[in-house]
Amino acid sequence: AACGGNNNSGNTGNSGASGTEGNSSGQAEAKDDTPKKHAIIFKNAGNPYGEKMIEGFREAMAELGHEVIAKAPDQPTAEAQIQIIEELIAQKVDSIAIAANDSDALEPALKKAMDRGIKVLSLDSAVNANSRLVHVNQADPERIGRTLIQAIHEMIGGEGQIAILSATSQATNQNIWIEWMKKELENPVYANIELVKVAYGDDLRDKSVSETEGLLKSYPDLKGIIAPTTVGIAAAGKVLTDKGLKGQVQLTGLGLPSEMAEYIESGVCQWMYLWNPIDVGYLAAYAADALVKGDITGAVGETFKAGRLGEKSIVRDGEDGTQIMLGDPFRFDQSNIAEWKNVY
Amino acid sequence: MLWEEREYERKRGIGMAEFVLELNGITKTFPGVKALDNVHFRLKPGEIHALMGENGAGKSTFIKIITGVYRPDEGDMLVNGRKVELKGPRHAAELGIAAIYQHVTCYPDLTVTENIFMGHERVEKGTRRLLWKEMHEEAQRLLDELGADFHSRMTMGALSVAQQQIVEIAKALSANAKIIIMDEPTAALTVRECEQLYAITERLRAGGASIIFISHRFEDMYRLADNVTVFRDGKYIGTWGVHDISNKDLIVAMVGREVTQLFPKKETQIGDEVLRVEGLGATGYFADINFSVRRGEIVGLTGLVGSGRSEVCQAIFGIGPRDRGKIYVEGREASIRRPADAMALGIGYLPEDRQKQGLILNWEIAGNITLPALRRLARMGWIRRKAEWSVAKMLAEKLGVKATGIFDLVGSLSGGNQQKVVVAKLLTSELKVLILDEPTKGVDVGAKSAIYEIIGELAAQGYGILLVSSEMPEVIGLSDRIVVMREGRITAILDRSEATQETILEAAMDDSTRETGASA
Amino acid sequence: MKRAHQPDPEELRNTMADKPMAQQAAQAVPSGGAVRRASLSVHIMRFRELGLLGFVVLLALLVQWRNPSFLTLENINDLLRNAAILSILALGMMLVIVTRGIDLSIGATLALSGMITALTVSANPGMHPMAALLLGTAIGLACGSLLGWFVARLGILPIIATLGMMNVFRGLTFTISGGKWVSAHQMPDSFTGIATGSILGINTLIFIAIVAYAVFHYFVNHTRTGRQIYAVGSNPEAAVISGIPKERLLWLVYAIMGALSGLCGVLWVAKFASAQGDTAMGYELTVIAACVLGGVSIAGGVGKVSGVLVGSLLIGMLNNALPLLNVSPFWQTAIQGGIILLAVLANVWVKRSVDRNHLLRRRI
Amino acid sequence: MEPRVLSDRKAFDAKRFFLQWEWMLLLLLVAVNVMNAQISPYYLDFANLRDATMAFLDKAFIVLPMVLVIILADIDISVASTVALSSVVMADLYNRGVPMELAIVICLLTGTLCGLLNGWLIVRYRELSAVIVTLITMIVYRGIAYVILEDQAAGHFPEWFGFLGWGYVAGVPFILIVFVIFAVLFGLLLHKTTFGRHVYAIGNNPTASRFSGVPVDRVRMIVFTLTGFMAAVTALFLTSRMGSTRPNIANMYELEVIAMAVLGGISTAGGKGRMIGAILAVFLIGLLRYGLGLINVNAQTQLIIIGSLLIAAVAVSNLRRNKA
Ligand SMILES: Nc1ncnc2c1ncn2[C@@H]1O[C@H](COP(=O)(O)OP(=O)(O)OP(=O)(O)O)[C@@H](O)[C@H]1O
Ligand SMILES: Nc1ncnc2c1ncn2[C@@H]1O[C@H](COP(=O)(O)OP(=O)(O)OP(=O)(O)O)[C@@H](O)[C@H]1O
Ligand SMILES: [Mg+2]
Ligand SMILES: [Mg+2]
Repeated sequence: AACGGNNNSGNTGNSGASGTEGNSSGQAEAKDDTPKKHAIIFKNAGNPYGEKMIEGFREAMAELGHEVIAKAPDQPTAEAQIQIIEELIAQKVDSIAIAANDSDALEPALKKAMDRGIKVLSLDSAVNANSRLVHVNQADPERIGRTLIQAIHEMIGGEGQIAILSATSQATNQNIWIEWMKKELENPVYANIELVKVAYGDDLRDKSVSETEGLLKSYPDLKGIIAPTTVGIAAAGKVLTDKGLKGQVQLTGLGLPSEMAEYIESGVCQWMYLWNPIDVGYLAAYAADALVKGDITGAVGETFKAGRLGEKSIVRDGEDGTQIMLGDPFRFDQSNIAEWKNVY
Repeated sequence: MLWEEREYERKRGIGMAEFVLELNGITKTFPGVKALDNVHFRLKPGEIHALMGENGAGKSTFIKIITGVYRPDEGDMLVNGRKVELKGPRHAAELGIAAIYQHVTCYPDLTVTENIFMGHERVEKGTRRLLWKEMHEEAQRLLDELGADFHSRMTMGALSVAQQQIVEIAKALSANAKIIIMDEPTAALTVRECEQLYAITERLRAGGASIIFISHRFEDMYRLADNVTVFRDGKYIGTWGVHDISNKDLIVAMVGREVTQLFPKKETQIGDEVLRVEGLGATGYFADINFSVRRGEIVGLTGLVGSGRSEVCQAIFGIGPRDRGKIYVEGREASIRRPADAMALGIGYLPEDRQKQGLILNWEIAGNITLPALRRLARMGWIRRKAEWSVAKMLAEKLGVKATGIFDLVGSLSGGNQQKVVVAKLLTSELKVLILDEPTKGVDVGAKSAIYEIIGELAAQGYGILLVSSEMPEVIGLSDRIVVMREGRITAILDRSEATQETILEAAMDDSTRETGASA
Repeated sequence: MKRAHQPDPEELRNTMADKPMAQQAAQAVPSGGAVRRASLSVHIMRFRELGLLGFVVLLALLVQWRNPSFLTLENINDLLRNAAILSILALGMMLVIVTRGIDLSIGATLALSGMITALTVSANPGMHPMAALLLGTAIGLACGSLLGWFVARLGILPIIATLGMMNVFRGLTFTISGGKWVSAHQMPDSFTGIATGSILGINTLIFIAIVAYAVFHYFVNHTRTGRQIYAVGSNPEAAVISGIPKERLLWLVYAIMGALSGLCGVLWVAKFASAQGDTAMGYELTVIAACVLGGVSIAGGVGKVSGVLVGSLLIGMLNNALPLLNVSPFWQTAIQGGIILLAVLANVWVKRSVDRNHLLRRRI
Repeated sequence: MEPRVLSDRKAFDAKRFFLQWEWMLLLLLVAVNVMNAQISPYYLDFANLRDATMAFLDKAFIVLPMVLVIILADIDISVASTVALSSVVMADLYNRGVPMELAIVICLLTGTLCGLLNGWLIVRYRELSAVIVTLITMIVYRGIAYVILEDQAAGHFPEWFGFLGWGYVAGVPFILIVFVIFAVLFGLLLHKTTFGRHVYAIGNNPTASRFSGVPVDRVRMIVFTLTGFMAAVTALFLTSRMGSTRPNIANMYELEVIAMAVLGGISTAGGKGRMIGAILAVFLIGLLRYGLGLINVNAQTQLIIIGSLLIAAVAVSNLRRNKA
């Protein structure tokens, strides 16, 4: 009788003992070039951002000549992803790349997969260090957090009230970014900027709209909104447009170019950031291939070739995890939005 | 096409036909039952025609064929001499046929007006907008004409059964029906209301309608009908002038044998008091109720509908509201908060509405009979099927339930047989007091006498019996003592010797009602 | 007497223990006082919505006290704009529930119609907004008719039919969109203008809701078909016996619900300037909650347009007020649930005390 | 009256026997298995099949009492929230230093209490129906879960806790064994005891049941309490499978649970249906999903297939009944 979870530490978040070494056991690591089966799991179906990521994954795998299984549950829950992981284990895939709906809840399932010799990595939205070999990070959370504060600082002229419109109250990525934003705000440069509230739109259109309207009403002097979530920023852009607040309340954050093109072109949102999801998927595919081939094991310092992205190296992620960085977030503004809005 | 039919009739002249309604060779089978077998029926213009027969004889089924609810397997139907093939209830309504069904079919959430006009609403020409004001007024006029004491804007569900019946009649009137069918309209009515109904029926006839009247009460037939047709077991037995056939022969025709004595009052030993209530009251329902029942005694409880008899009984049984007073069982004060308490103390209650309160219609006979006694038929919560079935079989046979076996669905039984099943439920427990609320409502002569016989026998066995009934002869014939209620209070307790129709009615009616209704 | 054959929790109510109060009113007065009685019972019936309305007002004052920007014209406009879609859907749901049904598929229908319309509009930017509205409504109507056919003709229980079709419609939405969203820049201004423009000085969404309420009020109270829908819900067996076309009416009810969902799909997409596969997921429960708050009885036969309006407003208000009150986001759900529970219970308490008063007034 | 002899033999009605809904389900189940085995080479792998049951059995625990609830002609849509609340309470207590054993007991108690509260509200406020009450408590329970854990996840349970969701006993998944035990218990409770008979009676005609001395209120309270308890059992297994918990756990489970019960032939009109049907439906949907997953049918197509199956199955059964 086996059982999952050899988790013995008591703190939350990225903790636990070494998750990498013990798991890359057994499996023959002969560097054969026979086609392999690589799986990618996104958070939920029907999400264009995810579709782009999968597209990038497929593109890279086509270059490498492997088979791709792309999956996504109908709802963005960890429960559904566990079921999908079970299905993939049964199909004896060689690797699983997952954009997680919950950083901890997939641990037993992913460990089971790793016990069966499947290489597990996360991308976009990480699982904890115990349940993966490596994480493919679209951008450095610290850079995202700090950049967004810098951006709003510039937009509002260095002074005034700002608010954050996030996704759900437990969205891992957003929470980390918000932490970094708060850290950045501690810098005396921002003495005149006051973060008045973090609102949660739950990544629902209607809720995000109500929350934005609530912010505008509760803080009539509000100067800027940071929405580090694609649904939230689009909803906020819509509200600001409808209320004719362009120029009075600034907006930035992370958004899809296609969704935000309207507002960037109109100036409601002067600029915003995002990385290229296609590249995230692309990079994850090369990382998966390297893991399966045994070129890398997920330890800090290892390097591998990632197709058109060139040489990539594995770096530390927090206390005990490792990650591969894609690069800095990309800035979208009026100068370049037109060419990107039809891409993703 | 309908218009053409009507037009044709108009040219021929309505009433030219000898019969407004004629049915020949009607056969209707339900899965497992031949409800009607080659029956005939003829209705003359302006006639009141009684249709009689035992429970399950097929009367209601026959009615539903006339009104297009069911389609006959075989047979013809002629309206005003013209053969028609009914396409559905609406078609029948368009031909001027209206029915008041045995089990009142109303819309409890809608107003009285809507109930009356449902299906033939008054609408504005062109806009098709409903003419509420007009309908309310018309409804109120009809209700006033029928002597109703409620308003047309009230919600139907708030009315008593008798009041709902009046609404049904108003509905038939408002549709201007030429053929009106009433399926046991008097079953839920008291003497006064029956009188009213007779008057209404006569008026309908005077207005040119022909009426089919189904009832188990001979009095109804003698008071109203010109002719009587008898069905038995789905077969046509015959049609007679009401005065051309003796009561005895009629009963033979219906039952197939002679029913000897209607009220077999056995001499019983009346013993100690088993049930006594003192100062029983429920705010808004009844007050100051004091009476007692002794072993072997039958105490009649009567009064007009709505006088609160059922409420009193249900309060004793622990299912209705009660906020004052004490109940004693065999001299000891009893605390009864739910039916199970009452049953444990030996009090059983036969509810007045067997379909709603008494039975689970899509269950088998056996399951229904044993439901109140399941605990005792089970070992540590585990049902013992064999024991259960043998009890059910024993009781069903003892009461003469007419069915093929104890696994027949109760819903497929006729009213009288359903009632026997409800009685059987009472006998599964060891009881001392039986409260029977209208035990013979809607039950045919044969079954009625069977139930009377059962009641007499139970009294002889030492049960104390509280018999709620609106039928005078029944109360007088069976009871040792009679308690009369009026508007939530007891107005008289009469001994067998002093009880007559007159004394009871006097106690049951207040001054205003006596004037209109005391002719009975 | 109500539905003798139909097992129904509601039926427990009809036992002697607690009779409808109007009945007690009826018995309270000796014959002759008919008119007086009627007006009394009519008043009691009205009381329901009044009680709820009182609750809404109280809550509004409370919120206003905490945050003065609540009762500003702008906020009220926002509130109504956000509640408009909910309130339109609640109308359709009311009819469905009145016939003893339920429709769990409306969120999916809304998403499907919104997606198809958005795709069409983005392909033909010149399309007139009216045409877009019609297209969405037509798609919803088709979905609703299919459902109605399942329920009315095949006799599939509404909860199953709509649960099944919820999955199907949602799956279709994903399939048709190919996993993509339709975003603001793909929509012409004329289209998003549906939600931002105004007619007669009233925001279009609010205007459409007002029209829907007016039409429904008329339909439900002043047409034969409207009343027959209530008859079918009140007693289906009786409806069949008296020749009311039950099947056709059931079908109609689901078709109306579908059409409204389709309409709301367009409104939704125009309002948020985005069409996604998971649009309005789980929204059906909010709509049902609005109906329930508004006094629509799950047992069928009972439900009023005014009640549904107040119910939707209450929910709309909660959604609008909680962000304004600076309530911790983690407390919002619990508070929302608690207030709904309180509203529903308060309703019961009021009704019970009215009943008790009636009993006390009866002459015995 | 002439004495009458009533048969006390149940005539074997072949037509009725074979028209039972459960046969249809069994047939479908077989069909699904054959189909799955045909199209996926991985399906007929014992270890895979065994593990597949682990993936869908967690919610099946709630289907069992939900059958009773639906037979009562009620419904409980608060179950998923009850799962979340009990799971969150357990995890939070554990992370605050309460021993796991005690936390588990409190988890079960929490669920039971939620169910009890539902039952109490439903019985006490008869004017409200079960739909209304549980619709509201659904929001409230989930809300309390958010209040407790806010945006945190709680977990890091002792190692043995993972056994519940992932362990095997003699090669059989532990969760399957527990499910079978509960299924048998519930089957017996419903079909063999007075309690079960009372449930059917109330579902068919609550008024007549009351008049027959059936403790209607008590039965309803017990059934809702049982539902709460089983939701807590689900919480245990689900939490074990996830290794941690969050307030949004078990999202939308209520609809899946109801769908399974209903596909199992439990009529939402009350009074009808059997435990075995619901159990077959659990496996039918579970294995169908699993099979579709194995051949990598995407989520949207799965939705369409499952939705159509639900409707088609019920439509066919309706047509057959009408013909019979
Ligand atoms: N829908 C039905 N399905 C099966 N059997 C039925 C149905 N309706 C009536 N029956 C059967 O048809 C027969 C005739 O019933 P019907 O109701 O017409 O009798 P009735 O003369 O009206 O009796 P009562 O005086 O009790 O009202 C009975 O045996 C009854 O069981
Ligand atoms: N099935 C019912 N539905 C609605 N109201 C009813 C019903 N039965 C009785 N009532 C009402 O309850 C009141 C008390 O009636 P109750 O039944 O106790 O009188 P009763 O003297 O027993 O008459 P009956 O013998 O007809 O039952 C009546 O005024 C009547 O309006
Ligand atoms: Mg009859
Ligand atoms: Mg009575």
